[in-house]
Amino acid sequence: MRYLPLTDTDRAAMLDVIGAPSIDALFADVPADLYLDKPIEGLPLHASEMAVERHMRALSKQNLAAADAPFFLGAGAYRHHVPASVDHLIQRGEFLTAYTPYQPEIAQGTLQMLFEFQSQVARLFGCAVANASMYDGSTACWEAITMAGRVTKRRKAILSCGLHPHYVSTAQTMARFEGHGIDYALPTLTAETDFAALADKVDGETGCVVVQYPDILGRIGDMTALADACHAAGALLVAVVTEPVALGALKSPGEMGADIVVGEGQALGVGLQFGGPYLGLFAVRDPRHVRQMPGRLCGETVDAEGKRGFVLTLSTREQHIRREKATSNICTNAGLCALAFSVHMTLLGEKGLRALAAENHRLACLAADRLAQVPGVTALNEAFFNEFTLVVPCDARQLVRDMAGKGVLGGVSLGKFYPDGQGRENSLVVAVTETVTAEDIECLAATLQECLA
Amino acid sequence: MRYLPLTDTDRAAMLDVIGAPSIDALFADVPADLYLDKPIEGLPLHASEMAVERHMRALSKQNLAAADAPFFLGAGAYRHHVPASVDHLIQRGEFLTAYTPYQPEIAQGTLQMLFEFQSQVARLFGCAVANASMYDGSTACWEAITMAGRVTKRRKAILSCGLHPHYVSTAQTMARFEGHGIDYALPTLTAETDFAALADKVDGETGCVVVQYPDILGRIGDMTALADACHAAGALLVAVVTEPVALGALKSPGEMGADIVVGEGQALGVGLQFGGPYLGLFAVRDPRHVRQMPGRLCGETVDAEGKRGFVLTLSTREQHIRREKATSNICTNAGLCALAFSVHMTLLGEKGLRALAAENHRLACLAADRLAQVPGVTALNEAFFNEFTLVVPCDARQLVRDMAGKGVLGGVSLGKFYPDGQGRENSLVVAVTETVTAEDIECLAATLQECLA
Amino acid sequence: LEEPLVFEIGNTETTGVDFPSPLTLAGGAGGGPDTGSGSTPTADSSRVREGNRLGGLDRSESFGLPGLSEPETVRHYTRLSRQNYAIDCGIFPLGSCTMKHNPRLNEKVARMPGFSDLHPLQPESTVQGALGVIDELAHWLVSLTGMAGVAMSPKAGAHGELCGILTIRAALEARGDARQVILVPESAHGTNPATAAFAGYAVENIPATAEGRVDLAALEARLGPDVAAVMITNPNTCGLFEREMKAISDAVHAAGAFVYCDGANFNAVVGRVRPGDLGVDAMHINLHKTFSTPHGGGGPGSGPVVLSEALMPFAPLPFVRKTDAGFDLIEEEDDAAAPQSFGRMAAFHGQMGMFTRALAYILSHGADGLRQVSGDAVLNANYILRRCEDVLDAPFGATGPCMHEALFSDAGFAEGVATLDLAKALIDEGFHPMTMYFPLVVHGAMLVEPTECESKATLDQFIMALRSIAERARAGDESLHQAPQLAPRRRLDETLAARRPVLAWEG
Amino acid sequence: LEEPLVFEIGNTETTGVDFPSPLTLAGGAGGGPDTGSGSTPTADSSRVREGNRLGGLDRSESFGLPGLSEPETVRHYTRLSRQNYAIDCGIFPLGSCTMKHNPRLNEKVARMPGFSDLHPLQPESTVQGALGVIDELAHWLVSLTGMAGVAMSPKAGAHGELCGILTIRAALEARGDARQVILVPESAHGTNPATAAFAGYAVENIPATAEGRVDLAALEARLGPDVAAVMITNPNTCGLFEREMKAISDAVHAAGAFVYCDGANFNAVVGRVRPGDLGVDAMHINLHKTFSTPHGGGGPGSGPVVLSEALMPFAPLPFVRKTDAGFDLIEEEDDAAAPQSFGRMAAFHGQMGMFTRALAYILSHGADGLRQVSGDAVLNANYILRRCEDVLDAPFGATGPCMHEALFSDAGFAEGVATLDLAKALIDEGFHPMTMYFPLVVHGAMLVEPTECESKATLDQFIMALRSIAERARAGDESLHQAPQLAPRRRLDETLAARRPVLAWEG
Repeated sequence: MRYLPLTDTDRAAMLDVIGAPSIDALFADVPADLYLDKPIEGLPLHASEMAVERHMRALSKQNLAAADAPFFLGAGAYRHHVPASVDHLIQRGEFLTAYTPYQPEIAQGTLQMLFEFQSQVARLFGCAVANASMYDGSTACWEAITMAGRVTKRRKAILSCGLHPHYVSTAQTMARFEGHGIDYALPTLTAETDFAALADKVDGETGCVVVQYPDILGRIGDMTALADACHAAGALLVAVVTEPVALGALKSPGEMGADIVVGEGQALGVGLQFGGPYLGLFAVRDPRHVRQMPGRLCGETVDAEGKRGFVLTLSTREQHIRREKATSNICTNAGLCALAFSVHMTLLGEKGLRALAAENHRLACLAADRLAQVPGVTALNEAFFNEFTLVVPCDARQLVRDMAGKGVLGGVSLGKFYPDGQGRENSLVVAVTETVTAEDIECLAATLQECLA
Repeated sequence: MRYLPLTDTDRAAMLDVIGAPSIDALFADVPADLYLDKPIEGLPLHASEMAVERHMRALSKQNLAAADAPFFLGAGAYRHHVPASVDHLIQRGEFLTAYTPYQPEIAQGTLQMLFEFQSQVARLFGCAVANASMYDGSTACWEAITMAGRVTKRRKAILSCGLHPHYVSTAQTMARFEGHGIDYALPTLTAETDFAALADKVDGETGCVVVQYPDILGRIGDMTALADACHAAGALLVAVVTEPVALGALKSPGEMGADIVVGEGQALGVGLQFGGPYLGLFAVRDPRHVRQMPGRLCGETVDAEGKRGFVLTLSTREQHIRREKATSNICTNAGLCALAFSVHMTLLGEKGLRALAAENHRLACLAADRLAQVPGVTALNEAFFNEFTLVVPCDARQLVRDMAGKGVLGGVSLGKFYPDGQGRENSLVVAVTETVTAEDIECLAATLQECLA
Repeated sequence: LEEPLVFEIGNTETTGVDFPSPLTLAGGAGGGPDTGSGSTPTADSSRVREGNRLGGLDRSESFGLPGLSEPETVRHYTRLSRQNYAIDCGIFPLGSCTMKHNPRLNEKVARMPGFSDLHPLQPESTVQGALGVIDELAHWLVSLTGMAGVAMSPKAGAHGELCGILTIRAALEARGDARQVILVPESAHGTNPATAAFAGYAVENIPATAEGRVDLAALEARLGPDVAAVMITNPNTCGLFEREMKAISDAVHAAGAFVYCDGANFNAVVGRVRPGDLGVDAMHINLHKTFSTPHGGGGPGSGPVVLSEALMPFAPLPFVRKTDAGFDLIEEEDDAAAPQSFGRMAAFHGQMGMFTRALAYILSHGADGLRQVSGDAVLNANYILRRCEDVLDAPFGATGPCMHEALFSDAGFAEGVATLDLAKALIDEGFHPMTMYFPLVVHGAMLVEPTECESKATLDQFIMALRSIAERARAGDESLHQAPQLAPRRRLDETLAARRPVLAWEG
Repeated sequence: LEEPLVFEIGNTETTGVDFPSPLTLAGGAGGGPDTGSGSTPTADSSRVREGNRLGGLDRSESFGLPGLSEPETVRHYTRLSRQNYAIDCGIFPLGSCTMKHNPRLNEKVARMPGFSDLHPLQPESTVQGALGVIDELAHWLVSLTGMAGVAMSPKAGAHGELCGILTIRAALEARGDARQVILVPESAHGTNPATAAFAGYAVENIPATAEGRVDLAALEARLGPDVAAVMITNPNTCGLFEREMKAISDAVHAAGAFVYCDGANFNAVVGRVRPGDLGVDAMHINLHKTFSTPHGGGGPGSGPVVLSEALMPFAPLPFVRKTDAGFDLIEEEDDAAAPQSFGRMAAFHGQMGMFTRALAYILSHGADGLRQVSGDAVLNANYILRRCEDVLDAPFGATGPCMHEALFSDAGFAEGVATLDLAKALIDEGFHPMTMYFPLVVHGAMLVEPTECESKATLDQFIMALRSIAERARAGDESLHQAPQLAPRRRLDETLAARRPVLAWEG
C-alpha cells in the first residue's frame, strides 16, 4: 500500500471529525446486499514493487522486441530512433503529471508547448492551423470526414484504395452509425496511385475525397489535379499522412491543395508501443475552417499585465460547453505524445528532418534494389519514400510467419488486410528507416530467398 | 555535433567582435609545433546517437547482468531492489545537472537534501553528526583513520582481520605514504569475530581500532567491550558498515560506543554499477569531533528575512580555504549517490528498513540451512545478517568460475582476496538479499552440489 | 526570464541530431561506434541509382521548421515545464478529473523494450507476452466490475462511451429495434450527450431530485419503446452514490433499453461494489482515473468498456482470445469468432502503453489495496466536506456522506465575488484549484476531489487555505479579483483569444 | 509553500515500500505477480529455525528514521528540486568548474543493465563488455593526451591528483630518491597543495608573472635535488595557456623532478594540444569537466590519471589488461603484471557509471567534435571577455586571447561594492553567478566560463545583464547589497551556520 499516505491513526482522527464509525459507514448509500465487505475473492492481494516488476518483465520477455531482430514493418506505424532527451523531457513530472490546462496561469508550460506543436504541424503539413492533437491517425481521419460533411453539408466520402485498411474500416464503421456514405474499393497492384481515377469520381454529392500520401502500398502521387477537381465540385480534399518523416523529403499536401491534412504522428518521438497510444494530427489549409475543426486548440493571448500567454480557446466547439451540439465528443487529446513529437521536431529542425528523410529514402532505395534481386520477387513501386511493396510468388501471410520463425520481422503482408484471394495477398509491404543496417538488408534478402525456395 | 549550439554564422560574428581571424588564432599561445590543426588521426569522427547507442548496447550485452542469473554476491557491494521513483527523482535536471551548492540562495534543493541525508545517516549509525558523503566506503575508512590520528595524535591503527581486504589494502597503501602504522593480520576461519583479541592489543600508541560490522565473513559481534578498551587507552573505535541494510535489524555501532562510524552506502538507492560510483558514509558519535571531520558539511541557518535555510559550513576545514592544512584533499562528495540513498531511505522509513532487513535475514537463514545440506559444505557463521561464509572442499576461485559457466553467480571466493594456501581460499561468501527467490536458492544448492561432485 | 517560442530561438540551420555522413563512414574513421553491431550501408556498398525516387515530388522550398541543439532543447522544455503545476508539485483536487499519483514503476514497466518496442502488426507468435498483458488486465477489469467481458481498444473515456453506445445500438439493430432516444441526467458530463448525438441519437434530459440524484419516478415516466438507453454516472457528478441504481436498471431493462454507466467515478467504489451487480450493461473505465496512468497535460487516455452478457457479442474489433496454444488476436470482421461485432473503431489494438501501466498499478495494489483506495478517497473527500461546510455552502451535505468528491456552491459569497475568484486565489496559496462550474446543476459549483493520494497534513493545509479564502469571499474582499498574483501569469484574456484567434506562430 | 524537512512530515510508521508478507504469499492469493518468474520463499518452504540468528544484537529501540509514502516522496523531492538552479535551467558560468550540458544519451547508456547491474567481483568471463568499456575509454584518454597509459580507478579529480603524486613518489622511491618538496603556483586550485601535503610533501609556492603565468626564471631558480615535482594547471586558473610549458617541463626533468599537470582545464585544449607533447608526466582528467558526466549537485566525480612512460610501472591497482583471450583485471599486488604498482587507492575498479557516460560522449563527438568543443569553449570565453572589458576590469585582457575562461577583477567598483554583490545581483537577473574570489591572485576575482554549450543568444543575454550590473557596481548602487531578492532565499547567514553548527535534525 505504498501509494497511500494515510496511516490508521490518520484514518481514525478523520473519521472522528466526520462523525462516522468506519470507512465502510461512508458507503451507506450502497445497498447492503451489493456491498463487498472484503476484497474480491480469487484475485491476488497487494504485491511489492519488486514482485510486480519481475512479473511484468517476464511478460515482456515473451515478446520479440524490434531492436532484437532485423526489422522492416511499417504500414501505419514506423520505427525511428528517438533521441534519449525526448523521453527524459516527457518524464518531467510537471509535464507527465499535469492535467488538461484548465487553469492557464499555472499551465503555461503545457500551453506554450501545444502552441508550438500546432505551429510545427501546420508547417510540416503546409497548412494554416493545426489542432492540439487527437487520439490517432485513424480517428483523426474519420473526424476529417465528418468535418468535411459539416463544411460542405454533403455526407458522401470517396476513399482512395491506398488508404490504410484500418482507417477504412474505422470510417466504414462510424459512417454506418452516423449516416455517411462511403465509396471505397480495394486496391489493385499498380505502380501508380488512384488519384486520377478519384478525380473522375468526384460529383455534386461528394463531401470529400480522402487520399493517403504515401499510401498503404508506399506509392506517392501528385494530388494537385485531384484537389482542383474536388474544389471545382465543391468538395474538400482530405490527405492522410501516416509517415510524417516523409514530409522532410516530399512536397506537403497543403502545398498541393489538400484542404484538411490529418496524420499519424507516432513516427516522431512516440515509438511503436504495440499500437498505442499514438498521436492524431489534424490541420486545415484555410483558417476560415477553424470553427468547424474538432479537438482542442491552443491560442495566444495576453494576461492582465499585458504579457504574452496561451490558453485553450474556441471551446464553444467542444462537448463540455456545447454538449450534444459539439463538433466532436472528444474531451482529451494526446498531450504527452504531442509533447514527444514536438520535442523530437525541435531537436530535428528542418535541417535534421530533411537529413533524416534523405537517410530513410537512401536506405529504402538500396533495400528495394537488393530485394528485387531475390528470385521470384518484384518491386511494385516506381516512386516511394521509405516503404514499398514487393510482389511475391505465394501468400505473404505465411511468408511473414516463416520469416518470424527465423527471427526476421520482414514486413507486413497485405494478405493480413486483403485476404480475398484476388492476388493482393501475394504482396509484402517493406518499410526501411534509418534504424536498418546493411546487415539487416542482407539478412532480409537471404531469409526471403530461403523462405521462397 | 548535436551538443554544440553555435552555427558558423554565429562563429563568424563572434570572431568579428573579438577581432580574430579564426578559432585557431585564439590558440596562438600554444607553440605552433605542438598545435594540432586537425583531428587526431586514427580516432573515429563524430557519430549519431543511434550509432553510439548501438555500440554501447553491444558492449553491455557482453556482460552477464545480475538480474539474468541466480545471484549471491556481496563482500562489500549488495544488490537490493531500488524503487523506480528513486531513479526518476535523481534524474530531475535540477538535481542531476546542478553543481556543488556554492550559491545557496539558488541551491536549497541540494542543500536541504544534504541536511536530511546527514540526519538520516546519523540516526542509522547511532551517531550525532554525519557529513555530506565521501567517495566510497574504503576511502571513508582511510579518512577515519587519519581523523583518529588527528584527534588522538597517534599514528597507529589496528585493523580487524574482518575488515574488507580492499579497505585494508587502501589503508596500507595510504599509510605507507602518509606515515601511519597499520597492525593487521589475515582472518582465521572461526565463527566469532576478533573483537576480543583486538581489545587485548590496544595500547598507548594506538590511535584507533577499526572493525567491520558485519565483517567480511558475515560475522557480527558486540563491540561494546572493545569500545570500552579503546576509550580506556585513549584510542578511538572506528566501525565500518559495508551493508547499511543490516542496521535495520542490528544494533548500531554508535549505540555500542564506536566513535567514528563509516560505511559504504551503495546498498541503498545506488545499485551495483560494477563498483562505482559508490557512496562513502562518515559519522561521529561525539559532536565535539566535528571540526576534525573530513568532507563537506551542510548546516542550518537563516536568511536575511529570517527564513530557515541551509548552507555548506565549517569549510575552514577544507582544501579550497585551508589548502595544505586541510583535513582532507577531497573537494567533492558523492552528491547524486547521496540523493539516491536519501530518497530510498525516505521511501523506506524505519518501518520499511526494518521490514527489508527482516526479509533479508529470513532469506539468508533459509539459504544457509539449505546450502549446508550440500555434501562437503559447512557453514562457518553462527550469527550473521544477510551474508555468511561456506567452507568448501576445494579452492573456491575455481568453484566460482565453474558456477559462472553454468550461469550461476554463486558468491565471492575468499581466495580472490586471500590466495595464500592457508585454507582461507577454500571458502565462499554468500550474500542473500530480498532479490533472491526460492528457485534461486535451490539452483545454487544444486549447482554447488554438481560442481563439487 | 521569459521563455521564448522555439520559433523565436531556433532556426532552420540548427539541429540537435546527427546523421552519419556516408562519406565519413566510407572513409572508415567515423565508423568506430558501429564496430561489432551493425553498420550503416555506405554509398558504395550497393548500386544506388542516380537521383532519388520521389517521383518528382521533392519538397524544395523551406518550410520554416526551427531546430535547436540538444542543450538548448533540454533547457527550453525544462524551463517550460517549470511553469506548470502538476500532481508531483502538490494537491490537484480537480473534481471528476481524478488527479492521483502516477507511480514511477508504471513508467519503468511501460518502457520495457518487450512492450514499448513492438510493432502492432508483428506476427502473433512474437507478441504473446503483450497479448498476455491485455488478457490479464481484461481479467481484472471484468472481475472488478462483475461484467461479462470488456472491449479494450477505445482510446479514451469519450471513445469508450462511443464504443458502449455503438454496442448498444448494434444490439438493438440485431433485434430489429430502431429506438431513437437516449436519456441523460442534467448533471452528466458533456461527453455523454455529445456521444449520444454522434451515435445518431436524440438526447433528452432526466431531472434530478432535490438531493442531487436521478429522479426515478420521472425516469420511469419517460421510459418507453423509443428509448434505447439511459446514460448514468455513478457515483454521479455531484459526488453522490445513486442509491436507486438497481431499481433504475430494472426499470430500464423492463422497458427494453440498456443501461450505460459513465465510469469516470469508478475510482470511488472500486473493490466495494460491482457495476454488474447494479444492472449496468456497459461502462467505460478511464484507466488514468481509477488505475493511475498519467494525464500528461491532456492525454493520452484509454477507455476500455466492460459489457454485459447481452452486449458482448456486439463488441468491436479487435480483441484477444485465449486458446490452448496461447493468445490470438481477432482482427477481421469476417472472423468466425466475431460474427456480430459492430466493427473497428480505430487502427490497431488500443492503448498498450496505458495497459502496461494500469496492470502494474493493479497488481501493486491487489484486490485489498484497490478496496483501500476507494475507502481512502471517500474518507478524504468527506473530511474536506465536513471541515469546510460551515464556511462554504454544501448543497447536498445534509443528505449524508459524499463519495470521492466534496461539492460546494457559491451561495453565501458576497455580491460580485465568484467561484472563479476563489479558485484563482487558491493558486496564490500554492494550490491547484478544484473543478469550477461543474456540475451545471449547482450554481457556481466547486467540485473538490482530493483522491486517496493526499496525506492528512496536505489536506489540513489545503482546508486552511480554502477556509480562509472562503471567509474573504463571504466578506467581499475585492482583492480576490486580482488573483492570481504569484503565478507565472496573471489572469489571461480568454475573450481576446477567441475573438481574434492566433493559433500558430506567424513570425 | 515552504517544503518542510522529511523529519517534519514523515514518521516511523509510514513507508513507501511494500514487502511480501509470508502469510499472504503462503495463502497463494498474493502470489499472482510472481507466477512464472520466481517466487519468494515462504515460511513453510524450508525449515526456519526459531527466532533469528542476529547473535543477540537486535536493534530493539526506534531510531527515528522517518518514512513517506511514494506520492509524498515524489512530491517532496520534486519540490526541493525546484529550488535549485542547474545547467538545465540556464547558463552556469562557474569558472574552473565547467558546467557543460549533460547529454541524456549518456544517462540512458549508464543504465543499460549490462553495465548498471554488474557486481564488481563477478568472474571476469561475465564482465568482458564492462572491461571493454574501460579499455576503450582508456584508449581515447591516452590518445587525446599523448601519454603512455592511464590509471582509471581514482574516484574524483582530487583523488586523481593524489594518485598522480603517489605515483611520482613511488617512482622516486624506486630510484632511492627521497625528495621532500613540491612546487605549486600561487594560482593553483586548493586541492593541489592539499594533495601534496597529504602525500607527505612540503609545499612551496611558485610566483606568477605580471601577465598571470608561471615565472619560469623563478621556477628554475628554485629547482634542485629536493624538489620531487611541480604541479601546474594548464590552461591555468587565470584562464591562460602556459606558453612556456615545454620549457618548464624540460627544466623540471633536467632537475630530476616530475611534472604534474592539473587537468581541470583540459576541456579548453582537448583535440588541439596533447599534454604529453608538453612534457607532462601525470595529469588527472575530470570526466565531468571535459567529458560531460553530470555534476549531480557535488559529485560523484571520476579522475583517471594519464601517465608518462616513466611513471606507468608505478600506477595503482587495479587495471585492465588486454590479452588475446579478452580482458583481464589485474587486482593483486603480487601479480607479475604489476611488480612495481604503488598499491590500491580504493575498493573495486573505479567509477564505471562515469566511464560509460564519458565514453558515450566521446564517441558522439569523435575526434573532430572534441576539437570543435575546445574551439567553441574558447570562442565563447573570448566573446564575453571582449564584450565586457570596457565595463569590467580584465587584468590579463591586454596580453592576448584567453582560453576557456574570462577573468575579471573588482577594480573600478565603487567603494563598498564587492564581487559578491555583483554575483548575487546576477541571480536576480535569472543567471547563476560566475566563480567568485578565485583565483586568489586577482583581487575580487570573477572567473566566467561559458563552455561550448551556450548559444550566442544566451551569451548576449548574459552579457547584457553582466554589463548592466557592472555599471551599477561602478556607480555604487546600494541596492546591490540587497540582492538576491527574487531567489528562493535571500542571502544566508553563513557566519551563524559556522558559529553554532546545526548539522542534523534535532526535533
